[in-house]
Amino acid sequence: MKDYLVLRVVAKILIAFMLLFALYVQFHGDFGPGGGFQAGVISAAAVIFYAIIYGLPAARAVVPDWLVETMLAAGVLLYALVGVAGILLGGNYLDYFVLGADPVAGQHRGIFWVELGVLITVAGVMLKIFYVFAGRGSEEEPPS
Amino acid sequence: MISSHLPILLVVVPLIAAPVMVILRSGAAAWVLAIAVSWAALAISGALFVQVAGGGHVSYFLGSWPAPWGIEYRVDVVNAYLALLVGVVAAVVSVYSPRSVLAEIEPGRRYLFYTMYALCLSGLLGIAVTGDAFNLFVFLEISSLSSYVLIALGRDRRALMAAYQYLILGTIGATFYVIGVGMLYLATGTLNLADMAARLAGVSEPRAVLAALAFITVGVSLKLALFPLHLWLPNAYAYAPSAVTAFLAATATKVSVYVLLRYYYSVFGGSTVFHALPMGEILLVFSLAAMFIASTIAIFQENVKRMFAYSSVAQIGYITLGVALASMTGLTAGLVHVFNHALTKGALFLLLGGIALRAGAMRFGSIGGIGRVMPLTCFGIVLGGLSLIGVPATVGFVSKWYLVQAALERGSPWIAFAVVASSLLALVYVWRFIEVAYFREPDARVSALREAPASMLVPAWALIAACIYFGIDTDLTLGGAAAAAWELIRGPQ
Amino acid sequence: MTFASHYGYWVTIFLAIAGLYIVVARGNLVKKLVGLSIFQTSVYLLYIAPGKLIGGTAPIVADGFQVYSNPLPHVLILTAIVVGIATLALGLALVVRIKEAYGSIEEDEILAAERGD
Amino acid sequence: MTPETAILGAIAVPLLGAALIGAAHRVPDLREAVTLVTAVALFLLVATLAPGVLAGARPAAHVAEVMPGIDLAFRVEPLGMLFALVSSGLWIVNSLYSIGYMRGNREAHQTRYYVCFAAALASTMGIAFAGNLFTLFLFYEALTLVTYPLVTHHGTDEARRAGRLYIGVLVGTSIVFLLVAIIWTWAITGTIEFEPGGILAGSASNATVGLLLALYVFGIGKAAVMPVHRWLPAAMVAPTPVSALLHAVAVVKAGAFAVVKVVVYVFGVEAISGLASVDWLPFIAGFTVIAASIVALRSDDLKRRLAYSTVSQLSYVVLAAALLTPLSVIGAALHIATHALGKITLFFCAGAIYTAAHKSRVSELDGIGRHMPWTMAAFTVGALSLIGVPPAAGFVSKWFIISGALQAGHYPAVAVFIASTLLNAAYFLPIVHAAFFRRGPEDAHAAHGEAPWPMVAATTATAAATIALFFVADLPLALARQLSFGPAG
Repeated sequence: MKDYLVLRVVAKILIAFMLLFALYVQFHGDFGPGGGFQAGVISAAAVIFYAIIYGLPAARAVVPDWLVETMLAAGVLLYALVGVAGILLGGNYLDYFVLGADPVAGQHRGIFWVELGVLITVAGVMLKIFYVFAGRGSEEEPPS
Repeated sequence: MISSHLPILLVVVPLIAAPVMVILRSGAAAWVLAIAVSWAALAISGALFVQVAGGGHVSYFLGSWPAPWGIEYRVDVVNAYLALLVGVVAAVVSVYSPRSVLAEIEPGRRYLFYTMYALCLSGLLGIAVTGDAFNLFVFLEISSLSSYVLIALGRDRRALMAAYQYLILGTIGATFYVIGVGMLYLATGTLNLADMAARLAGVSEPRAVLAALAFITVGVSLKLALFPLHLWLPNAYAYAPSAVTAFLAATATKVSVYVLLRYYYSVFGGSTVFHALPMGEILLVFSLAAMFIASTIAIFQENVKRMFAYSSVAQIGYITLGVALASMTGLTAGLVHVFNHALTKGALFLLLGGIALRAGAMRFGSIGGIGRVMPLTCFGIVLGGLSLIGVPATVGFVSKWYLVQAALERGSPWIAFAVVASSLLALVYVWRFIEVAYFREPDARVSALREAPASMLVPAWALIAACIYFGIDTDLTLGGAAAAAWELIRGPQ
Repeated sequence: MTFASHYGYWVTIFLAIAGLYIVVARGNLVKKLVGLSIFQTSVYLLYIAPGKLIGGTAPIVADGFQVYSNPLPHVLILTAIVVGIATLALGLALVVRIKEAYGSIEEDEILAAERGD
Repeated sequence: MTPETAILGAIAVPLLGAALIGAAHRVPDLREAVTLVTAVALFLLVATLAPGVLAGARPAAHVAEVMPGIDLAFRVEPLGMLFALVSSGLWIVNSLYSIGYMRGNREAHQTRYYVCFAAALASTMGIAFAGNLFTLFLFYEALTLVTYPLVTHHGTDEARRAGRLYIGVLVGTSIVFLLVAIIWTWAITGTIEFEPGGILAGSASNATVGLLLALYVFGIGKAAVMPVHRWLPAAMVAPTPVSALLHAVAVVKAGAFAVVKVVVYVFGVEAISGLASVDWLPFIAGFTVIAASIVALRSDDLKRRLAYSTVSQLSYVVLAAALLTPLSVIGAALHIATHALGKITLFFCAGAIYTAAHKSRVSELDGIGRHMPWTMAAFTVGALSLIGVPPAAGFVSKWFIISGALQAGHYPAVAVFIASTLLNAAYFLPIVHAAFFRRGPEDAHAAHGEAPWPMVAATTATAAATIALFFVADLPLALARQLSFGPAG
């Protein structure tokens, strides 16, 4: 679809807003509907959208495979380490109360990092699935 | 300080290792990590076992949310016994794995193999320690999904189909389980197993509870491969990479047995399960069918690994038979056989991995006379086979003794005779291997083979030695099983 | 306790049986996965439906509301959905690999090919 | 040396010997020297225990508690002492004979052979000294497994089939019947220790006692009571010293020993005598005695004839024990020893004939006595002992058994003994007659003389011992008497 000028221009504009919306959903998750899951899917959708318009190689240049794989591991790791931080600060695993000076602030802080981990992993997983399925079969074709 | 966090560390250590392996992207580094977490799991589970061996339990509240609102990890001697078993097997398999992985997994995927192994380990240990019904489902799926991947990594293309079939049946099993949990949740309003047990006593509408019992039984039976729900097992074991077969055969079905026991005794209470419904009789019939039919099928297999896979189905029958006898002795027999069979079958599949590495093929027709060229491997298989038969001074004998005793105490000598008669079928298929390995003249291809490498032989023989040691000194295995059986029999506190 | 007041359960049962039937009856590996997904969906409904109280609101404490829906099933099912997606993705990935290895995704053709192995 | 060390040593020494034999596999001379040294050491070790046991001591050794209440433990009592002495003593001559036979016939896998042989002796010592049913069962199974490679030594299809029968019948019966019987005993009485006077007395119903006795007798497949005797003739494919091991030194003797031990120490002779539910056993055993003798009479193959003779003679022991009188139990214990000496002599002769003349059929033996006088003289002694003619040892045990039968007034048993004696004579004496008094075909034996000297020496030694035991039966008799009358008797 590289040849459709309208799509290409609109895509570039839209992708910025999609990512912005993903961040909104992410950070608003504390107060309303939203959170890492949704934000992760939306941000992955932005990249997938880019791949559909500009082609998989272009998307792979922007978000390379190693980054995707690192993302899906790093998010889990971040989540798990927040739990470990709870232990190190004298609470139980995944204990957010001890993360801040007062328990409410601790809860906010804990959920923020956990949701960030979720965002990274979900985005990574979505991209990984897309890359793997979309890239299947085309690898054998000679580069045009 | 660290000792109070043992239940969660047991799960989290391998769970953290998995993403680290992905980030490192190196097979060798992943292996080192895999060894580290496996031995850490062994150490932690051992420490937990020591903590609870005398009775009582350790509770751990995730996020400091007290039960029943938060997720509780609740470890008593039953959980600790299972966790210890998983730890032992993981420690051995992790040492064993590099040669098998080197030969069977392509270089770019090796770190992913260990990632999946760490996730599977984490899931299995999670099942063993969690005290929350839904959390248990999540861990069940973590271990299942990773084991589907591990099986699909096998070299043979049939491994793919085996993994697919396991995925379908495993998911159906897990979904049945979760339906059962949903019904229990509707009836009791809690997901904490201990809390659920307490509230079930006051439930006025038993039909939903009995339906839940049925769903959970079927779902878990699928995962533990109770005959005739075993259809996924033979192919999955036969075509998975060697290290995976050994690991799964020794742990996955055993952990599912634990889930069944936990629900039967700790949640529903033995009286509901064995008196309101004829669960004992149903299990008895399927166990006996497993012992005889699966053993008979094993005799006619052409693939050695598949033969021992069918033998696993039969041996699971012994375990569930112990459960079905529903007495202190029977339960002890079932639990001790969980441990004993894990040691035996783990050792056997590890040794078969050596043959797979050297000979490539696992068909009887292509390994004739292999006993002459791989003496240590084959002698190990013979000893493991003797344990399957139940020859004294092996662990298999201890299980058999208690099973027979439980059957006699129940006043059913015919069950006792069924137990010993079915071990004759084991004699037949083990002897089939012996005759092929020792009495056939090795052909040119077999003669050219060498003994398996020490890195595979040492862990496998460590398990074989354990098979014999724990056949003579049963303090740990039988003591643990008896304590666990007592904990289960006396029911929810 | 009328038939209609339990319609949520009836839908659940219908979905469960339909899904299981597809898994058993269809030979196409992708269709089996579709059936599996439908089967899993029935469980989502089993959990969610009883959590809704007629007249209840979202469980946010505020003035003027006394009746809240139970939020816990939603959380559980969110997890179950993720598990379901993971299963589906893994299943489809296996089907792709099976297609590459056997040249088919029909169960009977694959089993015939396996017999030749 | 304390008795405890001697007991454990009796098991450890052959095992250590097996390890050394395996280590010396490149040097045949050293390997066989180790075998002989081990055999002599074992015999001396066992002999140190004898005076104490004769004086009424019951040395014991405890190794481990395998399961709660179930120990791996040893306890030497007179019957086990007698069995251990016979086995370890015959191992010396059998080793000597083996060296001649294995070299003379250029057998393959000789190291494996000697290793398994030593391991078999370790298992036999374990059986002899077992302090409880579990220990007995453990070593009983071990003996089956370590003798399997010996039975299938040649690795041929025939050997494999014989091995299947051997392992199938022995492991099958022991697991299905014996193991259940042991656990049943444990479930009823809460103990599996061997106690003088029996442990089942008073705690099991008569029907249960009868059922248990059947489980024990048929579970101990090594005693070869019909119909579980088929493994024994099949195992004849093995080299002759292995047959000697099976028939005289260890395997079937372990079976007969176990039956007597179970009858005396688990059931208790007095506790079950006169019980209606156990009086079927003499008839089963008597039938085996007669039927096996008839089969032996009809066999042309010499080793097969000897094998069925063993089946018959083993049931003598079972029958004697089943008569449940003090004299017959003494006879049973003695018969284990006397039959061992007689039968090993006969097998040595069969092996010597095979090695020197390559003959294995009775009909081919005409005139062989002139070429192999020592061998055939020994054969005559062995045959006389089995028939029960003085001055051979077999007479002593038969005397006690028949006295016991008369004491019990069990006339069918007396009839069985008379008939079987006639049958024994009928299948042995023609061989002796043919060997010495019939003239063989021309130059049939011209090409050979006697067998290699170690074989002749071993054969002569056992034949001499068979005679000697008739005159100096004090030691075995004293041990056997303790079985019935206690240390004071």
